[in-house]
Amino acid sequence: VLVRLELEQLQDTLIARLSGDLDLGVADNLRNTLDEALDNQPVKNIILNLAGVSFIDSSVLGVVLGRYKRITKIGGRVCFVEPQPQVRRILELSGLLRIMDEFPGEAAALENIG
Amino acid sequence: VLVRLELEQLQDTLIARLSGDLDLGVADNLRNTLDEALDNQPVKNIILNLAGVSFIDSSVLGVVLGRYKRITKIGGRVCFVEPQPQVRRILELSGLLRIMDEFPGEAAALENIG
Amino acid sequence: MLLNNQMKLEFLSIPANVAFARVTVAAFASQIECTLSDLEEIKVAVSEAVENSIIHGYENAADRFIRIYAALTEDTIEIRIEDDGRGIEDIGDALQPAFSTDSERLGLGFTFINSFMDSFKVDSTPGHGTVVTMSKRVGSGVARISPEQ
Amino acid sequence: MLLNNQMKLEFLSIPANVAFARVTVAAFASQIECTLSDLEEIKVAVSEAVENSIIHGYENAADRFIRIYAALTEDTIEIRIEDDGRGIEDIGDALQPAFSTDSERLGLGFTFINSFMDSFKVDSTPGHGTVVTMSKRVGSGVARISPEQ
Ligand SMILES: Nc1ncnc2c1ncn2[C@@H]1O[C@H](COP(=O)(O)OP(=O)(O)O)[C@@H](O)[C@H]1O
Ligand SMILES: Nc1ncnc2c1ncn2[C@@H]1O[C@H](COP(=O)(O)OP(=O)(O)O)[C@@H](O)[C@H]1O
Repeated sequence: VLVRLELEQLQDTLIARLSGDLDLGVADNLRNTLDEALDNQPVKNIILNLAGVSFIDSSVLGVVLGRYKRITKIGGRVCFVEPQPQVRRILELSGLLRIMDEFPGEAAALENIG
Repeated sequence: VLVRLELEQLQDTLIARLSGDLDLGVADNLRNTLDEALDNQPVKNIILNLAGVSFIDSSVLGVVLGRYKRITKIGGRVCFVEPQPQVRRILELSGLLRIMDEFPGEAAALENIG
Repeated sequence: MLLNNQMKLEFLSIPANVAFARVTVAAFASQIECTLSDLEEIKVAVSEAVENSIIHGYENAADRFIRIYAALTEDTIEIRIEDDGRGIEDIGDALQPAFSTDSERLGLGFTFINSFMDSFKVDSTPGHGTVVTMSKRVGSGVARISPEQ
Repeated sequence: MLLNNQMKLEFLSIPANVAFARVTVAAFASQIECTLSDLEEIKVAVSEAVENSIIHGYENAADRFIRIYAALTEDTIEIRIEDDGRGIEDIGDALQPAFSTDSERLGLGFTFINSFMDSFKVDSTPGHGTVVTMSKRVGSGVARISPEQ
């Protein structure tokens, strides 16, 4: 499964559309890409669209939590969009779903956190 | 990939619809199932429908050649229907396509060998 | 218990092999009747243990080897994941949820393994390496009535 | 040549492991840029060699082990498949297309391996075992202009 990461900036919200199997093999790349976007653009919120993600483990959740900490410092929010059931279970078990919201689509997420 | 074998008898023609990855793991089963059908019914021709076969190797071709020898002894024919490109290449390389015919569908095969 | 199948896999300690390891173990496991959810859980457990060997055991050195042993019985997979890395000083600490010696990590690897597998054990000798052993009953998960007494 | 990745796989000599072996080697190979047709060819070559070890090497004994070593460089996969079985008396004969010591078989296993891989070699000691070594340049297959002289 090929891993893809697509970024789109809508006003002060960064939408990251991820797909493929996300593990240690992509963690560094994901961290660097997100941090670069946060460094270069005025980002307040992050929407992580996980619709295309087939696998996720704790290495990638560590990267997500790191970005969450950075965003909450400036009063922003991080949320998930459309995780597949097996991915959602991992998010839930990790506790991340207790601190980050989940929306059924990007539109709902944008409306809610915008 | 699950392996499936479906048999249908139309007059004196046995249609065997195979699917999945065919290798040594299914060769015995395939040999026994075909031989049993040949033992119990008056079969003159065999149509091997390979449309659902994703992988084949020489163990299974050995089984096919064995049944071919049995069928040609009684003046019958064995033919292939719709092999996928990678399977067709193996049939070609093995020389089996020089002694057995190939048809684009079961109807064409039935018409031709019937 | 009848031993149905066995395999051993050894590979370099590089991040690209995390996916390779979990796909291989899942392909092996799928020889017995597994649900998709069993396979997902096994994949997470294998990934977490292999990532631990790479990051903690070998501290990201790319020239070391990780070994996986797996055995199947009719309805159970047993998996052992080994490295010859730095080892764990205090296994009790390491097993605590949210405990990590790396501030960028969640400390949930062992928690995931524990949640997803039926049994799970860590053996480690500091300076010599770590062995994580886990097993899972797959398929329906419902105990069968056994003809033996 | 830079050695990018290495793995070793060992498994029981049972027919169910033929599919496991080819899927594992294909998963490993797909770490480098391969076409689908490369993967198909690698799968056939691995299946044929593993089947030979099971049928000819171990004469269908289900309790022996087969070993596969694989190494990747940027655009090449090298595969070595080993058994400790009965070995081959006359390798020259064995390599002939349509030669088989088993009347139910086609004698095309080595022919397929030879067609699908770029290089291929058989070493065998009667009574001790057989080693089949093969390699394949994958991807475009077009030689690149190398900056080194
Ligand atoms: N293979 C290993 N070698 C050395 N230390 C390990 C190994 N596996 C786990 N550990 C230690 O146990 C701790 C907890 O592991 P884990 O629960 O997987 O969380 P994390 O990987 O997020 O730190 C790690 O932070 C590390 O200190
Ligand atoms: N691993 C092996 N151990 C012992 N003999 C082997 C092995 N591999 C191949 N051979 C011998 O070489 C012959 C040719 O092999 P091959 O071309 O694969 O055809 P086939 O498997 O159809 O016989 C076999 O019939 C067998 O005698």
